[in-house]
Amino acid sequence: MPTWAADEIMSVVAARLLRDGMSCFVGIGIPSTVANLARNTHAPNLFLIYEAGALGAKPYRLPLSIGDGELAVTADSVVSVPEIFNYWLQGGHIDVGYLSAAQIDRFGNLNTTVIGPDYHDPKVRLPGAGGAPEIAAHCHEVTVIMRHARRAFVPRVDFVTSVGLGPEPDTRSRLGFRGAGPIKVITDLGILRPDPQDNELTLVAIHPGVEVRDVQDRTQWPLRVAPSLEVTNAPTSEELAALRDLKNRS
Amino acid sequence: MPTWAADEIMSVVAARLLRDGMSCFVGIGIPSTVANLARNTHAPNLFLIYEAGALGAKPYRLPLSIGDGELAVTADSVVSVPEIFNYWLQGGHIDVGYLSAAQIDRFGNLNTTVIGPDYHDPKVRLPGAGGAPEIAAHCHEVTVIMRHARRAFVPRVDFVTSVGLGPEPDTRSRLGFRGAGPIKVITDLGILRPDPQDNELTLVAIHPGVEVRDVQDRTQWPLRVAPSLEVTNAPTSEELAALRDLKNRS
Amino acid sequence: MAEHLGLSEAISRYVQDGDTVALEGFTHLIPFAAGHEIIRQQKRDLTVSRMTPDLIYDQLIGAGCVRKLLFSWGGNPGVGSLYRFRDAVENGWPVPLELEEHSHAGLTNRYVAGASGMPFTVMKGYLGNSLGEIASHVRFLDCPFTGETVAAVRALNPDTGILHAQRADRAGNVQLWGISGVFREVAMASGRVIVTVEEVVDVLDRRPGDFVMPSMAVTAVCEVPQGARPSYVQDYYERDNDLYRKWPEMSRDRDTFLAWLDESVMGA
Amino acid sequence: MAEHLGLSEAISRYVQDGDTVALEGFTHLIPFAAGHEIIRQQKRDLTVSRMTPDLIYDQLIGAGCVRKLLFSWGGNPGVGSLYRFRDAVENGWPVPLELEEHSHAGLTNRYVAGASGMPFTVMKGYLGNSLGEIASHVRFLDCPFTGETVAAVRALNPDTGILHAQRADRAGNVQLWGISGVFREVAMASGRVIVTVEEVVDVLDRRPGDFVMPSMAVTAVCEVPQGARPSYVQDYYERDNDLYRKWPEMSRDRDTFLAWLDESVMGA
Repeated sequence: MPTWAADEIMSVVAARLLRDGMSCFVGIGIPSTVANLARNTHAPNLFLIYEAGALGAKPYRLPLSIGDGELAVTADSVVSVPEIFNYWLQGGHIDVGYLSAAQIDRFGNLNTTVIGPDYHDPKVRLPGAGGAPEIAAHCHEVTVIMRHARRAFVPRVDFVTSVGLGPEPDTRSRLGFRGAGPIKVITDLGILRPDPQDNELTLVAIHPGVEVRDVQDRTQWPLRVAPSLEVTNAPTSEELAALRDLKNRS
Repeated sequence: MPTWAADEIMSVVAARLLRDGMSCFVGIGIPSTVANLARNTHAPNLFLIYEAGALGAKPYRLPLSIGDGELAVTADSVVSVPEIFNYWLQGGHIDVGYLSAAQIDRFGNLNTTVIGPDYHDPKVRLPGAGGAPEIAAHCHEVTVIMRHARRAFVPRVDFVTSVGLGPEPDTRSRLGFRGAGPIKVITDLGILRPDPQDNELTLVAIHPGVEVRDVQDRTQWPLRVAPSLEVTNAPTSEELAALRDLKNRS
Repeated sequence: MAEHLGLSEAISRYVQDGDTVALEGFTHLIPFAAGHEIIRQQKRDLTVSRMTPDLIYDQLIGAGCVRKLLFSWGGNPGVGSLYRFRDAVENGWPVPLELEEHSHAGLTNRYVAGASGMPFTVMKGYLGNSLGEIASHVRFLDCPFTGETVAAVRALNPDTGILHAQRADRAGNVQLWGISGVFREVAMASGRVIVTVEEVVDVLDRRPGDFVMPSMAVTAVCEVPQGARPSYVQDYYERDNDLYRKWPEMSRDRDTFLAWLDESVMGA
Repeated sequence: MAEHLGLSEAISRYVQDGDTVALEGFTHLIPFAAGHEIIRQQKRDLTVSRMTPDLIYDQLIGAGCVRKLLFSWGGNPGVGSLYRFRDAVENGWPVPLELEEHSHAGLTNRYVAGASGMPFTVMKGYLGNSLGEIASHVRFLDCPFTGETVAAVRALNPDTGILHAQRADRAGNVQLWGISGVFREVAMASGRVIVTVEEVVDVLDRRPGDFVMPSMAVTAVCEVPQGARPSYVQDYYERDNDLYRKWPEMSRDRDTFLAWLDESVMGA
């Protein structure tokens, strides 16, 4: 049985969830890895949109930054940033968006802005919002991919950069949001999904070799666990080979 | 001494008023003739913008319609219609706009929509607004070019398609309009300009061979005449030759 | 993802009686063939929007397909009136025509708002003029920062947008160049998008000033060579200015128009 | 009409202490040389706006040129933090840094509003999140047609926009291709526009996917080969990813940074 790194299982599990022909709003790092892994395996017609302006990018190597030349050169079309955000994202043309964060809370709210209670005197200044708030609002659904660390899984984020799922079941529709929000959270330990009753993130799957208590240990709130907890299929040799090949090129 | 047609003297007189390097928002018909006549004579660096999207068009022959291929092929750049109207026109980048109308009133309001008192049951249905209202609002100044006909020069237009100058001196600034509006009205009989006191259009020049009473006869309101009424310089042979050459190409 | 369809099939599937349909193209790339197919299929009660109605809408109106027209300039450019349009407005023939009238900037921005997924957008316009008084698609509001009054224009999201372009590839990516007008906005704002193209090719070799609309944003691609005549397609054919100049005499009289319609559209 | 100027002359003439300046370029075409010239001329109290501050603003901030930063994502993409930015925010070194924080869509639309000559524009955003609570450049208003609450974002019109492009001609028309970001919006929104280019040529032969910004909308063109390094210029040079990856160790420590600044910018 092959072994894998934390980032590898997150990438493989997330890639599996993509269906061919979907449109994905792709950020740099793991999201870009996930989308291109899927494109190189079971979903060759995935339509990748990078916020710098590339529509239908087909990078051979993974870009280091969101506006890499590789993206422009391989895209079906390169458009302006206003067109990306207003027509493509806000206009409702994106199926799946990817987000990560320094903090996520039990309702899937995401913080990429500051750590600490005082915005004006932060303990840590993070990069900020970027495209995240609108990705969270407008994509038909959002997949969050992040390492499962205790400092990151907090009961309540210090700053809501991107609105998640709750706390009320109608929070998003009341705000006029088009998309379903972060309905999949994929970590290196397992998968969380919102409870249909109250939108609280609930552990629905653990990766092979992971125990529920490992997940609880790295989650600051008392974690809800689905009665039908599943175990993810281990990454296959083929999946890992495709992923490592992609990484090696880049 | 050469003779000329009504359209010819209007075109020649209007072309003379353009300074090299100006940006002009150009419509089809006489405005296009005027701007290209100036470009072919004393103002080679005139920057012509056609609403269909051509920036810096340099047509050899005059276009029949606003989106002629000739305009796109000779332009510095072709952009979308929203970009023309929002960035270039509303954004304040145009020096001179040209307008014409079925009716003009003593304050330079223009009607290109309907003739008759009832919009919903018009005597004559005209083409409508097109780019005119925003040209009238946003260009630094507007030149109106139209035949001087009694049915066209009315005390009050049936429908204000494009706002002119009055009736109050601060009408335009109160509406937040950037430009000075139609401060030159060039007809086949002479030139009218707003009175600085109250913005009423006033005859400031007549073309050679025209009498003031000819102008009054073709104006439905009691026409104000400037004390220093001038007589336009007759079109020169060179001007007429350049104009006819341009027309013959087209 | 776009599907390649015959024009008749695309119109039959994606244009229903009562729909709001935008056939755009600013002088360039006007989808005449698709308009004629709508006439042949005798669609009725359409709300049609177009900045410059042009001959294509004069024909749709004269053929009785249209209940309501959204437009900003309704003439035959450089020539004069559209007589079928005027006859419908002035005399209600063949059916009464409701008008929703705009400035170019106003209708453009309604498409922009629609493409942007917004219920409205803002512009400077309609202030002080009579259009602003009659237009139900315009409201005035004050800038929350400066207090300045601006116009809010309501988003327009056609049920079906119909556009013409030079080329498409097998995957349904559409390529156009030259004057693009509101192509992108209509494509992004419409529920369904039909694009007729001059030709379908294996590879869209890129050209200066071109734009590729990804297949993702297109519903149906129909290969219709000459599909924009008598308007023009840059690098394919010129505008048939003679026909535009002759259109008044072909259309001023109802019977002459109907004879033309029978012969040139219904019989085609 | 654009004037051809040396970079030093252009910055000296068009960037004054206290101005609001936007140096844009989305990963591609970042005007580093112009930023370094601002540092060399020791401009102070600038308000600088940029969607992705990147190394260029980390350097301007560390050099003490900046009083206030308008931005939407302040990191070293794919690498990590911008330490000069963090040091200024967390410790006020070398001078306190005021932040005006946006989402990408929010800052983009402020440029769009500025380019459009509007005092504001509307978007869906800032609703329900903490950014909307702290942002003085955002207000909420209700759609006059549907009642839906949307965000109004205030127009941004920089005193000077500074951009980089591939080429210009003698008349000052600027040509660029590849990722264009907010190039057009900043050019149209700014009071003055400086464009540094890789080369000045006699004729801008057009290329697929290119855009020409007419000279009419540009104030000064400066020929600065390599002017976007260590970012990239499509078809001229690649991004210096190694330098981006090394930037944390070059900048995390104040003295190391100051030594680099002295040697690589001030001494250049």
